[in-house]
Amino acid sequence: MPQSLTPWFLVIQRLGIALLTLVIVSFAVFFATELLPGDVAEILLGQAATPEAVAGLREAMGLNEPALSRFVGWLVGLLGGDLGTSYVNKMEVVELISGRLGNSLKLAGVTTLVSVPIALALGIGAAMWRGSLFDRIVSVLTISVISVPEFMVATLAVLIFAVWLGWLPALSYGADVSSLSAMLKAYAMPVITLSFVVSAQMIRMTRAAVIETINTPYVEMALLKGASRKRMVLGHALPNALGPIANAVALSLSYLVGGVIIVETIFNYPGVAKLMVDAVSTRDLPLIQSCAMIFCVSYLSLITLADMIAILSNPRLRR
Amino acid sequence: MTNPLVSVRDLRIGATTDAGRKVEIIKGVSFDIEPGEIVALIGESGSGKTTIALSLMGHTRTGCRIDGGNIRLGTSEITAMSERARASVRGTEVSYVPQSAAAAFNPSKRIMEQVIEIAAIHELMPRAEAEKKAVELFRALALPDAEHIGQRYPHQVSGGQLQRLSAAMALIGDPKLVIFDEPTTALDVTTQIEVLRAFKSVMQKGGMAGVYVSHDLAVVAQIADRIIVLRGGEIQEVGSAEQILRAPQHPYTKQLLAAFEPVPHQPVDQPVQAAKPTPVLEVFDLCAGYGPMRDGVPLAKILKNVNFKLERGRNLGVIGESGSGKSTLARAIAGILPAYRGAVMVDGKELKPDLQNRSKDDLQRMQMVFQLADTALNPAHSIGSILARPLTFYEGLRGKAREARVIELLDMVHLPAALRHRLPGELSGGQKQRVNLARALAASPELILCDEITSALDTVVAAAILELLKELQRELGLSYMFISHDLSTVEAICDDVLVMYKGEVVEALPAARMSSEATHPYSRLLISSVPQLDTGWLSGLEQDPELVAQFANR
Amino acid sequence: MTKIPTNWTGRDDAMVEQMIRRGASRRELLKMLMSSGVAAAAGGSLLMRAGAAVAATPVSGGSLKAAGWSSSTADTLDPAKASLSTDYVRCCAFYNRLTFLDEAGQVQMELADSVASDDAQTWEVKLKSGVTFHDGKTLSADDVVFSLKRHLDEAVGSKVNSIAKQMTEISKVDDLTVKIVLSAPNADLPTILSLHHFMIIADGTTDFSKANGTGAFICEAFEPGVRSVAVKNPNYFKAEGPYLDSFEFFAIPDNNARVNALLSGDIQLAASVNPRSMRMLEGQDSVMTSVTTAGNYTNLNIRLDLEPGAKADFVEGMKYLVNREMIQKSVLRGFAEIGNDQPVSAANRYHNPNLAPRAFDPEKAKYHFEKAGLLGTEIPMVASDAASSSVDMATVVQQAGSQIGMNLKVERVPSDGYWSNYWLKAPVHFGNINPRPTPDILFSLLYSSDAPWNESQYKSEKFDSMMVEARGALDEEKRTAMYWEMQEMIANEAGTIIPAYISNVDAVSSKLGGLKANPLGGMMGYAFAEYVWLNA
Amino acid sequence: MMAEVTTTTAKDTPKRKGPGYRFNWVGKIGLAIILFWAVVAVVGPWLAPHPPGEIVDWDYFGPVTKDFWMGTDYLGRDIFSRILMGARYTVGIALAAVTLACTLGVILGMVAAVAGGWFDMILSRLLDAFNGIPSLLFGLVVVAAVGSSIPVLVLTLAAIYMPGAYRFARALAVNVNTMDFVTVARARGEGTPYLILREIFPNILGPVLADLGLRFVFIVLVLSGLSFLGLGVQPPNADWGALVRENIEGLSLGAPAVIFPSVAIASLTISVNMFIDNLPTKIRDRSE
Repeated sequence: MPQSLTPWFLVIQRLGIALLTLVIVSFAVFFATELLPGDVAEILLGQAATPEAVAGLREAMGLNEPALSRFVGWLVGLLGGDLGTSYVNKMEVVELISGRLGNSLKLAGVTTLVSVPIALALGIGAAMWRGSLFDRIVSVLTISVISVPEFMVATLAVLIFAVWLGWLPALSYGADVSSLSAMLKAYAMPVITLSFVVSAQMIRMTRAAVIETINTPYVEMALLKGASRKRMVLGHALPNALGPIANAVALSLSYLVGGVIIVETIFNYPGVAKLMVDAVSTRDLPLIQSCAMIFCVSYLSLITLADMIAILSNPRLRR
Repeated sequence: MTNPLVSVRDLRIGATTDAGRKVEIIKGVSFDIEPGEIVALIGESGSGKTTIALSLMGHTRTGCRIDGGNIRLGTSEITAMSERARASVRGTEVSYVPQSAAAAFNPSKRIMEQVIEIAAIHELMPRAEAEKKAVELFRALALPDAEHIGQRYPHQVSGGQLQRLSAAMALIGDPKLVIFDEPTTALDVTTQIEVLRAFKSVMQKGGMAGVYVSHDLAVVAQIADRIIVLRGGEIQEVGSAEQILRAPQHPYTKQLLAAFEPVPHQPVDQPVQAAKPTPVLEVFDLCAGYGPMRDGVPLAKILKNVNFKLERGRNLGVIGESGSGKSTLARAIAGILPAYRGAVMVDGKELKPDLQNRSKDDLQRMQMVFQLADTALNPAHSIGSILARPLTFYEGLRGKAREARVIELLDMVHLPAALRHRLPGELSGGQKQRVNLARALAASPELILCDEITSALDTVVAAAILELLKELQRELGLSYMFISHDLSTVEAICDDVLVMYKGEVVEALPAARMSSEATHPYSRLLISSVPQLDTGWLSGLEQDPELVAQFANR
Repeated sequence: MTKIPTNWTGRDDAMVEQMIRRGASRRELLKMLMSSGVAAAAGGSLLMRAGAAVAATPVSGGSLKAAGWSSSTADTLDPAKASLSTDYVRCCAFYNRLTFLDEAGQVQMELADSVASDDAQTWEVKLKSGVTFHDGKTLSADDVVFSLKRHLDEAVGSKVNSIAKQMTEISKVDDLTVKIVLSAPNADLPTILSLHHFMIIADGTTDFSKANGTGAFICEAFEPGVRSVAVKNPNYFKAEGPYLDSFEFFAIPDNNARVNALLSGDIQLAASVNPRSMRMLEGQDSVMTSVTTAGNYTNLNIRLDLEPGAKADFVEGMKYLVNREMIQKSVLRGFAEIGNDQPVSAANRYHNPNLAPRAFDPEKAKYHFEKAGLLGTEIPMVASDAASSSVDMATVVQQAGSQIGMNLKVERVPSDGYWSNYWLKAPVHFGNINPRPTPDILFSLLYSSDAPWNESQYKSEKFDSMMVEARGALDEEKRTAMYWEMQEMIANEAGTIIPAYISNVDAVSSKLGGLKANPLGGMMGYAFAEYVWLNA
Repeated sequence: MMAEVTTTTAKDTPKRKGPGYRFNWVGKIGLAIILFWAVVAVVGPWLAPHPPGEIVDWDYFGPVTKDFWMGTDYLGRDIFSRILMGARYTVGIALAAVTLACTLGVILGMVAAVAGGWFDMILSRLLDAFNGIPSLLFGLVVVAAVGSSIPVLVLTLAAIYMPGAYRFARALAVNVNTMDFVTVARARGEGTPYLILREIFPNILGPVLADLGLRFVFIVLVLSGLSFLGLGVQPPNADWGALVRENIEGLSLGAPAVIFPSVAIASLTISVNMFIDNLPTKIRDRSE
């Protein structure tokens, strides 16, 4: 490899591309929002939206400026670290988002801690004992989970654990989180639901990635050295399957930030996904933009992180 | 009389094919190996030599299983053991040196880790001791920087070194039997010598028995005490190395040996249209490379100022080892990799560097045949449609006329007409390479670029392909540019030879007088490194160590 | 005044439930209640599992968690902009109005001591003295003038701007007196002032990130789209209440999740439960339901100025084609009263009970459609989840149409932007009107020729002049007669089909005491917080 | 559902039974169920005993009876009839969307792989960026913007799944593109359309078909997720996801109205999975 293509170069190149992507997305989101029928003034007034009232409110909110200048204004503000002010309730977007983002990240974090180890263990186990009863059970389970709509899983979980058994609270937010056990209880339901949803895909991908590396000559070589199955899989196959596994995990996790709208709705959990939904329905442009940026940043950073793990786990790329 | 170390009796191994049919791939093989003896298993692809070797470790590849017979190694009955018991034998009693060390080393772990893994798995000795022993083995295998080479990753050492390291990996557990599975096949000839020497000396010192699997009689002759000739899963002949080489009994052994005999090339009589003096191909100062372009020069420059001329009806051989740029040369000429400097002239007409800018006529005149017949044929198309496409593309042939021409082409390469309805996957390697040739011929070219077209084939099959090439040249007045790493192949078909080293032509000379007249040190090294069918060749060979250090790709 | 009778027993309770389940109409139910000696609740309200309400001794203390059905970042503490139930609940807790409506729909004074006028045009509002805001400031006429005048400023974006416009002069007379002059006489001003938007805020307030009101609760935390937390106001001016130490309010938009949260005990009040969930609540000792029929309705509007509504026979046909009984029983699961195509519900004292709902008669409908020449033509009906139950109602009408060869097509459109893009605009569409306290507000908002929300573009000079006349009429009998006639005119002439008045069902924990129905809407007209208590 | 799914079809079955394109019994069951639903999608409306919008029972969430084989829904409509009608929408929309997404994605992916350079770079970046937007949110914006109709649904779903199909096809095509037979064709002077259609496409067809199947499963689920957000077919018709959604209140009562549509969805998605996982390796891994 030529000297200039060091990992740092790769990292910087990737970061640059990510930034560019962000700008493209913000632009696209802005104009998609512009295309939506109705604007924040009309939506806010709802049934009371008489033409005069709308015009007055528009004027008051500064919506009469041309779209492009508002976009540029927002972008410039962003560069200065200012996400702008919500049209709807005049609060700083940072203020609106920070709490919500914290919630989302908390939920995503706990779910990650629960689901990733389990998913990896099951995926690797299924690959290790390929064709065994264990493998088949895992396969059937993952297919079943993939095949059931998320809101069904969530509703069933509430019914069973909160309503019938009364073990867990039906709502997560605002529940008593003073003690560790109370906190675990509060998060249990959304975490269980989300873990189900994201694990299935991770299990499948992990299994496939490990099986692929098991079929390589160096794993056969380990076999011919007298290595046990465990050693072959964990010591030889797994380190080389890290790249694809990291990618699968990143894709699944990126879903945890923006894709959890259904779980947020059912468990009444105030995260960014719901915030974005609100923002869209009130055409609150600065908020929509900022949420979209958050999703994009989290997606891109996860993907980039996975890329970097792939690079670092491969001595040929690492230097 | 001592007991043999290994005894194999009536071994039968079956396999389930992709289509679900059960076939027997080893059909009742019996042989013994005495302690300290090196036995070679020789045969062409599909002869079952690797399958037998692996079965000595109790291992069969996916889809195969031992159906009958028994294998005894020392006191252990391999065939009767559980998988767990077999694992305990592997590495300690019998160990394995793979065909491609590059693939058999885990890319993400340090070399030392992998070399001493056998000691760790079987808890043979403490880690420090194992590392010390590994370093000793590295020395014994003549590896450079033996103290520290273990700290590197597999991709950081050369192929030849990796192959020797894999031997160290096999020897760390002091096995009684070492299995070498074509360990030098993937190496360049200059590298092969050093590896063979290292193997031979450690085996002799350790007094271990060995099984050496190879298709190359000349290599086997250097290392084996006894040779077992295999074909189609059955033993054809067993004998001492000397006997097999000097006095083969079985007709198949004779055939194998015959394929090794160099057939001197008879230049074709000067073609009919000799009136045309322009060379069919002329190359001036050709430079090409890969990577992003900067100031019109690519980042990785491969070819450096290559010049040569190929007269009509003559054949040009290009030899060199891996990394010499010989394939890049072919690609640059064909326009697949546009040259960034220099010129390519066909029939005295300068071609555009990029094939997209060349006219159909230019393209038609020059055709290329690739090394790997498997990947050069689209597995989704029938042979008939593969051959039909150039006919339609260049000449606009359709319908009956095209069909007739396809049959004619198949006939030219000695394939039955019915083959046109088959898919490439259903053909043998030799047949595929013939189809490849036929496709090139379909364009009615004047020049064919042959990129290592016989390298992946068994010797007998390769010899037949060379015969075919000569025959076609006689009939069609073609010119070949023949790229190969194998001197004898080049000698067999070419009039002139270019020796390439690191992207440059170091020497150009007539093929017939190559051995005698080569002057460039690299050419001499290359020529002297080709193994001969002589058991004493390796021990008698002397090479200038400085020369080796300068040029060999170790 | 309505009182839950003290001899009300669990058996009666079960009987009512039984009847409702069998699909007894509201009217039948009321009849049954009458016969058993129970006075019909004025607002048509009824507490199921009423046992809990019997032990009507307030208990102080405790913390309540209640969930509404919608909330977003547009949540506001600005009463002028309040638009969702969530906003109303918060405003009622943190602020007070000059007047409010009790369970019977009668005007009661809150911050005002009196609201009086001789000619219904010039009004004098006397304020209670000694009322303080949460920040300690004393309530004065300046605060009232500021609070009312805000609605006239378009930059505020007030929802009641059009109603407030009739107040041509709002001025301070003295510290505790405010004069309001109307552009034309309106006897309903005291009722108008009970609207949630006319909450009184402190003079000069512009920052609504916190609430500074006179209300029973002090705002401790407010996160738009998330929740609000309120604690008891120790200096509340009313003698009674609040009983709760604190209450938390948030929204769980998913009906099922809301009910589940109540059933699992995470919340004590789930507002506006879908009747579909009733079976889940039945047989649960820990919960009871509070049903209010305040006059909210979802209606099918046919614009008379556009095709096909311009053909009178089409409108007539549609009125026969709407199967009101099926809508009331199946779509609304009996939690509704069959409507008679006019907006004044039985909860209102001006409701005209003699106006019978049009009977479902497909044959007559077919006759009219044939006459209009529209049989077989595809006619889209625009419905949306924004207008509650409208999609299901549309399905019922569509199904009835398909039986007689009338090709009505349901066109479900997104909730977002429904009110600005489809409502009032599409030729045949659904609307949803929240209860209004006076017929005058309903008529001037929805049916006068220049009404801002004239859903069917109904224009009648006679109607307009009657409306103005009734507005200024101080003679109750004359007024009632005029309103009855106007209701008849709407039912027969306008293009608005009002198949049913929808009941609001709040599900509450059986520990919750003091919850009564109110004609201004569910959750005691959103003001439940200061009246309810938690039994141990 | 997943914003992005790069599907690596696991090679579960090293052994195949019988020559050629024969399936094992699990695959056969999967295929049988798929075919069953396909048939229902076509003839369903004629089999349905009631119109899907007709209220046939005053009761709601009714039990299974001999008149209503799968009970009644929240309005008292016949669930059996609604499922039969819904098959058409669920299967039809998912099929249309997946076909559109894969066709477009595969074509673009192959073009990008062959063309390379900045075309590839820009297209990949753009679609990557699109992937960053959660699919359900995207659906939501679409509902807000243009409302809900079958073409909108199909296009939205196709847009959500196109980048994934693109990525998958591009990765495969890049591999095939480096094969010598493509180089041969290129050296012959063939143009891009020929390279894509005749040389590359036949060799990625197998994995692309398997990928198409998996995407189909996800589309069925996202379709049900979208109906959660209000984007679905026009009433009185409903896809299965919407049937589950509108009757979810019946879940705690164990109402057949919510159970049968769920079973229908699961049976379709599981059978597609079964079918794909047990596809003969010949079809699945032809390019490998």
